[in-house]
Amino acid sequence: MSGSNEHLIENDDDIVSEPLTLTEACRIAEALVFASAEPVPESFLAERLPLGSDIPAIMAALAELYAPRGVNLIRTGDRWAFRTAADLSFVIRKEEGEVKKLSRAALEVLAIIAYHQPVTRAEIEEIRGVQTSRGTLDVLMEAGWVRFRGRRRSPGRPVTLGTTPDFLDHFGLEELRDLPGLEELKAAGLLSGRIPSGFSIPIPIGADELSEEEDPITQLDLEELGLLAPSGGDEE
Amino acid sequence: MSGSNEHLIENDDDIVSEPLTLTEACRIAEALVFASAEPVPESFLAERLPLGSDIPAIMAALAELYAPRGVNLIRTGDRWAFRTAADLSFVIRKEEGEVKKLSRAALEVLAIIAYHQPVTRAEIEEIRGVQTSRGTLDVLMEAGWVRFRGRRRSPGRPVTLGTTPDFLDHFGLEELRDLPGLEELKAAGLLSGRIPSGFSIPIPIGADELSEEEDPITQLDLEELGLLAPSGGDEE
Amino acid sequence: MTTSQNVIPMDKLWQDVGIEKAADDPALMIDVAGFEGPLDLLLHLARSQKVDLSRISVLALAEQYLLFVESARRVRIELAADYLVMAAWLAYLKSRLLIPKQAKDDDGPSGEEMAATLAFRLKRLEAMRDAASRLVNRNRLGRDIFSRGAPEHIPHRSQSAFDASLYDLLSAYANLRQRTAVTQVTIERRKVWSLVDARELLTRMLGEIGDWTALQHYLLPYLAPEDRVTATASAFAASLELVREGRLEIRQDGAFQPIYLRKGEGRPVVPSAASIAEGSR
Repeated sequence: MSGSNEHLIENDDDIVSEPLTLTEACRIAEALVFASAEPVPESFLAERLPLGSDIPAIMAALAELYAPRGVNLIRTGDRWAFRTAADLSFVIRKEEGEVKKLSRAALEVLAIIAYHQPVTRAEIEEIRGVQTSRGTLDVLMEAGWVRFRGRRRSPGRPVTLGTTPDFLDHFGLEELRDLPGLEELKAAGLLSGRIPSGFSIPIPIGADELSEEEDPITQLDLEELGLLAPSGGDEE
Repeated sequence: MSGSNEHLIENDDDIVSEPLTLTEACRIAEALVFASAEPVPESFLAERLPLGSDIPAIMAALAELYAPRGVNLIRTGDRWAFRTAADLSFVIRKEEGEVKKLSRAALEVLAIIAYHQPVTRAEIEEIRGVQTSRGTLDVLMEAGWVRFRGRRRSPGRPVTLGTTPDFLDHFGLEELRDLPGLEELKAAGLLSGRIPSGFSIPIPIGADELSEEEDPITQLDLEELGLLAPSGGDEE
Repeated sequence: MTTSQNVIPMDKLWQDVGIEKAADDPALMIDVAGFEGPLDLLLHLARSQKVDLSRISVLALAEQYLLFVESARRVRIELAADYLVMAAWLAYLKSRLLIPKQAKDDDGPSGEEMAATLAFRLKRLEAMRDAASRLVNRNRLGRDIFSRGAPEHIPHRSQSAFDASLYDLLSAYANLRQRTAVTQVTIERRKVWSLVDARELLTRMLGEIGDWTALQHYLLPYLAPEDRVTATASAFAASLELVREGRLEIRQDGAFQPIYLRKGEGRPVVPSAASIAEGSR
């Protein structure tokens, strides 16, 4: 393959003393198309490749190389891009949707639940100073990070919230006590040094045991609270 | 070609009976990894490839195939990613500095965390001989290179720090063992908190005077060393 | 303790520097800002000895450092307490190196051992620095090597359709708590020696001194006269705290005699009934 291809570049100004082989030119074009966020016009490739490179020949060689592979080099107009081979599009399950970022509010509520558990909804609102929308908790439940722990033995028997094992798993924690404390948050620059002297950060109470002030939550409780649809009907 | 692929999509039980060729498995793995900007965990590939696929063999075959190309398949931790070849840096290099510039202190702290992990903040400060200024760890965590790992089982249970998978990815390391010079440093005892036995230094002189090879340090020397700025008075 | 009469408060001095002082003084500036603490400065000085760190003359190094601190003091530059403590430690080290070797009846490390510790720490710091520069010069993602510019999907490990890192979580929490905390904090003018500072510095210094030492003796000469009182007070208060935790032992032979300190056995004096009895052994 070498003989005919070696003279792809007639470098006028001798920048490249050794002419690029087709293989080298292909490598460059390949990397450029790969790294680009947009399909790459041939004119752009011409700019980056040595003067006189035969772009169509290079791209044709590359496209041929990729044709049987799981990823193909395709051309739309005069632009080039890599795309998953059409017959494999099923592996890229589109329906999964994108991973959603948690909203600021959800992050705050999650953090409060993690540090202050067992914690009731009213307590969360007290700490945040704003009302928490129903949707925020729903999102955290849906993510599988937050669960109902039990009911507080206090007037109204409010439901207490806590984190799940999946929470620990997702955030790479072995146990809840691995959450950094006040000094460590300060040292990491997350809390400023200018905090009032009474300021404290609680040590979360392990998720498994209920605290003394908690009763276990029952199926009935959940139904009563409207958190579970009454059993009986077949759900889809 | 299409005939053999049709079964992929259908019921799982069929796949097992008709094992995929290595080539087909390669195509799928290739498509999955190529389609992603983030490194893809092996566990994810295992989910998507037919049961019983020999993932290490598949990835090894692919990596070999791509090794000479402009885009390489690389491993980082237990994840795989396609990346442009390092030797093509000069063509693709982007103008806008996308890489975060680290302060000298932050860089030093990052190296200490990488080489000594799991390491506590107190240990970092012991090594550097100075308190870590606020914001240093913050920057490293925000960049996604450093994380809280857990707690040391020692009095006070201090939080330990370590690097993240993204750290490996960013610095092009397959695993922590590939940290430059790690083995030598370990062998020299420089990664431990204790002075290695046998590490001693001669005490050359027993007197207050300098040895013959030394000159007393002068004001001029200090200026030369950059410890003293020469006077001039131009500064405000 | 001598009290010099002609002491001008630090503040005033600083203000004056720019105006009239510039004329008569050579107005030297010490650029401590370029250094990451005393160990960094020592490493810099050590490099100027142009020898391998394991063959370095610790004594000469100590001399250079002390000289540096002296020059700083001469031009009335306020050095961070870290630098002063290192100076005190080096002065102590120097005295240990210079006195004739005693019979091996004291339990502290010898001057030689202390010197070796210092050389080790310098070497370790230098090694980390080299490692850092090797690391940063690797082919880095986003600078030298690049990922797919137009990704077609994001693989996610498991069920969770949501993404958040521990850092996101912690910073959200810290921000929230900070925001809602009652912030009517009056910021105190920073003293040179807070209790926390003193504690930190004492711990660091005593880590390497096993013997009874009158730290004040080594430390005070490096402090500006007007700082001596606060330094003494803070260091004393901090040392009491450390004694309670078992990290320090303290001795005074009589009223107004020097206070000697040494590293404790490490057994905290737990304020429980059982250990109170045992604590006074």
